[in-house]
Amino acid sequence: MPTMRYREALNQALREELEADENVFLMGEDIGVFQGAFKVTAGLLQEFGEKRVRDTPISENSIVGAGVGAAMLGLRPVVELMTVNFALLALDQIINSAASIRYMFGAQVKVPMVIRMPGGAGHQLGPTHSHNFEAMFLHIPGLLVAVPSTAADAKALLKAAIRDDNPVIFLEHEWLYGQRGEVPENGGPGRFGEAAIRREGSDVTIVGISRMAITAQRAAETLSKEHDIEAEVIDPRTLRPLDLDTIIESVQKTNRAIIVEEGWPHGGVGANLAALIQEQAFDYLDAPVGRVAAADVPMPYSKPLEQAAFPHEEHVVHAAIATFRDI
Amino acid sequence: MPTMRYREALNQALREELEADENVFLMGEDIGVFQGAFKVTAGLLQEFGEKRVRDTPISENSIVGAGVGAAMLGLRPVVELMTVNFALLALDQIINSAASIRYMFGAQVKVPMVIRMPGGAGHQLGPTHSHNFEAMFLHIPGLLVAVPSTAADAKALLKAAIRDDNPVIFLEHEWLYGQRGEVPENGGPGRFGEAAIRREGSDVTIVGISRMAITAQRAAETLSKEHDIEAEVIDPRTLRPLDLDTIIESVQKTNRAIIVEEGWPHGGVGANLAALIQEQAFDYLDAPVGRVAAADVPMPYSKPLEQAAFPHEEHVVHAAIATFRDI
Amino acid sequence: MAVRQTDAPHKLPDKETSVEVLERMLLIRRFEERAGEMYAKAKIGGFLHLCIGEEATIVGAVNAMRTTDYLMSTYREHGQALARGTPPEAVMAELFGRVDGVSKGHGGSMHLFDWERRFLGGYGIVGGNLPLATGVALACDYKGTDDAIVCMFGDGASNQGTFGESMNMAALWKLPVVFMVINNQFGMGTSLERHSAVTDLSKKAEGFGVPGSRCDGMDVLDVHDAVGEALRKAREERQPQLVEAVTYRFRGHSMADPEEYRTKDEVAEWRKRDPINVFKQRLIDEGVISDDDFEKLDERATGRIDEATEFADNSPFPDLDSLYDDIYVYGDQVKGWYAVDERAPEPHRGEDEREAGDLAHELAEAGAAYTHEEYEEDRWRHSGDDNAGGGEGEPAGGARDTTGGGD
Amino acid sequence: MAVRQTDAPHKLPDKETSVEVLERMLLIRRFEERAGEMYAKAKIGGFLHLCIGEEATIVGAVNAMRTTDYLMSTYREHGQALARGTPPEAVMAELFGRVDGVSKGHGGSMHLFDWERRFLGGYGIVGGNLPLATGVALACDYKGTDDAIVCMFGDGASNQGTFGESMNMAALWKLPVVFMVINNQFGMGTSLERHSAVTDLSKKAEGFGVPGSRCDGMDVLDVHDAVGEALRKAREERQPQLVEAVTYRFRGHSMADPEEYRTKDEVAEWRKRDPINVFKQRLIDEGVISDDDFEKLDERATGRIDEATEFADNSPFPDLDSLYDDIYVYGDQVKGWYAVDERAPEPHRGEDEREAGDLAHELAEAGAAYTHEEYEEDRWRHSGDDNAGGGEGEPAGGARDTTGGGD
Ligand SMILES: Cc1ncc(C[n+]2csc(CCOP(=O)(O)OP(=O)(O)O)c2C)c(N)n1
Ligand SMILES: Cc1ncc(C[n+]2csc(CCOP(=O)(O)OP(=O)(O)O)c2C)c(N)n1
Ligand SMILES: [Mg+2]
Ligand SMILES: [Mg+2]
Repeated sequence: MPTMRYREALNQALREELEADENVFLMGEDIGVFQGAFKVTAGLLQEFGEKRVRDTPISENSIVGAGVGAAMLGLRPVVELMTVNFALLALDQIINSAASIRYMFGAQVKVPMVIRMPGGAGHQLGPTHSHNFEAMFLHIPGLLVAVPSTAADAKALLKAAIRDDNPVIFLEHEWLYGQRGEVPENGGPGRFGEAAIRREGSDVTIVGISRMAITAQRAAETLSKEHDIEAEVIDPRTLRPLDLDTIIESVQKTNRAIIVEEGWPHGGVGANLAALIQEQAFDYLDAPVGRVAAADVPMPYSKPLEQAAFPHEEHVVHAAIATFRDI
Repeated sequence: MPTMRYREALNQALREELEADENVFLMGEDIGVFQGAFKVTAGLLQEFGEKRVRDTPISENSIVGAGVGAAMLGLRPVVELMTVNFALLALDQIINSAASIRYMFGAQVKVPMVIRMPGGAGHQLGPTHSHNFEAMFLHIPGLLVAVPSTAADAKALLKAAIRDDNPVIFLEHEWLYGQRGEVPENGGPGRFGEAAIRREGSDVTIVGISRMAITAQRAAETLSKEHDIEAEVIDPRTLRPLDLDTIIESVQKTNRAIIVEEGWPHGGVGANLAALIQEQAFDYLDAPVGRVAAADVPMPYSKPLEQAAFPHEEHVVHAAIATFRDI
Repeated sequence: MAVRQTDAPHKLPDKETSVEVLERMLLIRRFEERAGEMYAKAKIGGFLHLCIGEEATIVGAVNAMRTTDYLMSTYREHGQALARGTPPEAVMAELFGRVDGVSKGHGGSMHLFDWERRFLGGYGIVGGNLPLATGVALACDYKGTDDAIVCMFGDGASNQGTFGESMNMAALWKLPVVFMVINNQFGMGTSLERHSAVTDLSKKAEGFGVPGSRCDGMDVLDVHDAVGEALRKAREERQPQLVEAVTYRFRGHSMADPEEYRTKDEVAEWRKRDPINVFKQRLIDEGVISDDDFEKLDERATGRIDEATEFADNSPFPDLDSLYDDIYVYGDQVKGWYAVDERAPEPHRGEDEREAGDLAHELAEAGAAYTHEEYEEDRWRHSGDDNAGGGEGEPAGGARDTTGGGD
Repeated sequence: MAVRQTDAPHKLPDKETSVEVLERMLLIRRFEERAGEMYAKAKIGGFLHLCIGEEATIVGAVNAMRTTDYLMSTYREHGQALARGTPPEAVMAELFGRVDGVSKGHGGSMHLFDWERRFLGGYGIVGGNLPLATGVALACDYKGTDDAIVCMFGDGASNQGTFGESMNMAALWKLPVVFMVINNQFGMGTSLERHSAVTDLSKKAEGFGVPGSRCDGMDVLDVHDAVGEALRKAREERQPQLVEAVTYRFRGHSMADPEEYRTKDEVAEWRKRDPINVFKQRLIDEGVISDDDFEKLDERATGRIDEATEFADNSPFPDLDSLYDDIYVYGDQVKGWYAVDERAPEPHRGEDEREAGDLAHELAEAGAAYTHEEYEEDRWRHSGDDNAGGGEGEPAGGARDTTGGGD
């Protein structure tokens, strides 16, 4: 299988879908002439022209709204918000238009659009540019939410998102852009609602969200080598729909679980999964479901502070061990 | 003690704080000449004049931003967003300005402002006007979040919010506006982070958020009369800071807990509290922490559908009983 | 400031068209009046924003559109749907929250939608429809059609951020869209000069590359001309336009608005220019119809509304089991709605809740938002299924005078 | 389109002032150049937006302000802080993420703030500072002072919804604010005419009641005059103003922008109008200073930056225990930060994480956002604490040409 970067995989998915369906078009700030702030759209303007790859003014709420309007008429807009941080400006259109329109109008119309957004901490971008809003998006009925962590998933899920008839929030991780992975040639669309078991293990279940799926895998190796603990690592890949079955089956086997995410702890993805796991697998749990999340602070710029403020392998190891505390 | 409506209690708090500190001023759509969409600000323009009670254009993001700017200079703006639904338009200023500015600028400045917002389902306002965003707000470090459910708390906590030096999200419930309660005369400000035990009981802990604290109390009476179950009902009153101690102590006594909220279930307040309770009181729990929340749908307009989509007393009773299922 | 397009009165169209225009305005008027009554009877819930006084603006604009053009409006949009041809039955049923409503009862008064007639909603968020219309125009262009869209919004909405954003995008991309600001002098209780620094709203988008024009929103022919010309420019020259229609809403912002922000005299003054009366009088004066003809037209309109109301009343409420339908389009990713909450103990599900529904009926009505308590009490009194006074059903809030007389 | 205020050159101010102006511009230029170098050495993280080319705009405007006036800017704001008098030490230390930085290392390059000098930030969200400035102006007014605020933002920001919203509010309420759009011809890689339908930005707020004027952003005296007059009107006539300064950024949008969206010729053409060179030459031509004087001034500026850099380098990083400080003002409601997460098992707390920090240094740098990989690789090569190539430290993404030469 060819290997490529996560960024290239996304670029391929966009290219293939642009080729396959002329209703697909891209829209966003600096995705064309500038080739994308993170170069995910590199080359596409040259290849497909301005009609299909549209640079926009800096007007997030109207960009998303215009995407919704175009989708209502049957086009398939793939909107890029330069980073997830700017989604706050577009949240009204995301929730009150994209997510609601189909239901609100009695299913007379659908909104087949994708909103792609890079995010994630670790680049010293400071308090306004380091947000993780997974928890905010998974809260909203009417949306689908993808959080791919590998190049293969990035490509397959983006293709699926573009072909899907529902509005999809597609969360990319800035740090992952440069990571390489195997990507099947001529691969089709992936499937939402199917978690991946990244590593099998019998002692503790670790659910990692987006980049944290990778941190979790590394932690699992350390746990195995240094602590004789075999962790099962699950990457849910999509948060809406969520493949809870796979997570619950794992917990029924391991009797322990921790969730690792990069966002804030209060009301985070971890809280949601912890609530679900204790509901569905209460009798199987030998320890409270643990959570590893960002510090409950706006992300500081200074590097040591920033590093302390989001989870690393060590924290995952620590939290996994903590689930054995009482034994 | 005099009794008054929740709405009047809020009005009193505003009046008293306007009188006490001339840096306090109110700002919002139709709060002046129109007397407020829900009449909370009735009479205040007449009493304090246009400088202190300012009608604004319909520009939510800039209204909140202007409040933050004024607060940075030492004023104490109390901003009303006509309903919480429109907060989506202002979320950038709420998160990236109000919540972040103090930390981001190394504590050189503070943002002593209050953002008041009515919300809640049950008035057939349909998909765009029935949101509950408690979960969204409690997620954000830098904010304080109040959810008063009684007239007395409404008054005391609003006074506290206005005097506090931090940005406060103050969530009022539209249905509660007309409810009466006793309100101490000459009462001072309340305290954030202090839950109220609305009813003592030994069998199950029910935590109710905002209006649902009242629904929970009613459910508790039914549980007692018809099912011989004595529920302890807790109203956290503020979600940030959260008085987890009181909740945990209760659960340590009752060994069972359910959370009742009006918002969506996925990533809701209930998820957050369930995660915390199972973390802090794991060994005390005899059943999974239960959650009663809205249906996972945009709120439909049609009355029977709407009624089915948000929690009522019966659902709380049902969920409380469910925690005894395994016995 | 000039409001009308020309000083001379516009020439009347042919008799058939003239009568049609009058009928359409009458239908809207009678519909709105009936809706107000039904709201007082608690047949309709939520907010109800009537367009009485704005009929010429609506009908003039819609008549200038092609059937293949698209229309978007705000929460004050019953008239727009009716003008576009949506049967009053389907509109009234929606207001009643019934399954035969245009939006299946999911949307209510603020969220009408009729795909077949290219009426694309009904939006509750002030300013929220401008970006959507921009996107629709983009799609019209993308697909190579010569369809265009008319996007209507209020004077108050022109202060929302989406106004500048969408104008700029439309102008930059040369999209076939006519933005139409219905200047009815108020955003809720805030008068134009208290919410907008520039009160000639036709000029408000010039800085964003969208030229504007004004028309007399009380003159259906003036509106027709202005919107027709704007549509031509938008369609043929690919130059988006802003049309301001100067009009007035005769009723409150929504039901039970006490209207303390304006005088009865001001309302009476505007009512002299009632767009239906004025047009009717002209038709009579110019011998197109007789007084008698008018009475018959009016009766027909009322009859139509009677039918619509009966239809709505007989239409069933949506099945409770349908609560989770239509959120998602099922397909490869979503086979059925299987969000995780389905797996939780299911206290919030729709099953056995008819009862709860009835019980909580009171709750739902009691705090009725944006409304006025006196009115509320009134409403409870008039209500067929009166639950007022009973504990929770107590109407919300401290009573106040409704100087404006309800609405 | 006229850019300058007058055709004739503005009269020079007195010698002392002239030299001061030149010095201030030089200080900014040398600071920015050094910051660029320090970024390449990985002393600075995150994004770094240099203002080289815009010094006349900044210094001209700030010099027209009173010390009691307030200033707000964007993420491209080192120059503004320096112009306002913030010591370069404190600015550089902030860029280095050190505890002696103006914002204690919490904010970084995009979020400078100096309360004492009434420089109110530094904002990372495009268009986010306009509402804040409106509120500051409101407070100036509310308190009965005659302070005013200058709020700077870019041409790209004029498309953000807050632009129209804030203009309207400021005009409606007659607030003492000068909105200043620094038109450097691009929003990132999108040129003015590709992002704004109206390219004479001084006209963009007329529809919202804010009159505009233009000035030559390459001429420090022209900017000074324009902003001075705008401030007077805002302060005395309570008529908010929009001032457009037409300028150019000589460097990329942020570090390592490949600048494929413009030609080298275009940049070279604008560089001929380098605001520092032009002003220096005029001072020399008019005999105010000699070539030699200039060399000395330049050396002094460079010396000042040397000191600042050394200071920054010697300043410690914030203590890890301070992570949770300064989020809240402690008082009755918040005694200390005791959010619930403190009670959870504490894997995300700051204690023993120096190591983790170092280990993850690579992670942090590797995907550096908005930057270009070739450049990244370069940066790794130049970096003192080079971790490149080591597994996760691998620079992100597929390599591309950096035609613009990085910057
Ligand atoms: C974003 C937003 N803010 C506030 C409201 C509440 N609201 C509903 S209608 C209205 C007034 C709108 O006035 P205008 O745009 O002139 O339209 P009109 O009602 O006069 O038709 C307001 C403030 C809302 N629905 N959406
Ligand atoms: C709301 C928002 N959208 C997008 C960005 C990403 N971004 C940062 S700077 C920039 C360009 C801004 O251009 P302009 O306003 O002209 O200012 P300049 O950089 O030229 O000084 C963009 C798109 C952002 N920071 N905030
Ligand atoms: Mg209006
Ligand atoms: Mg620019």
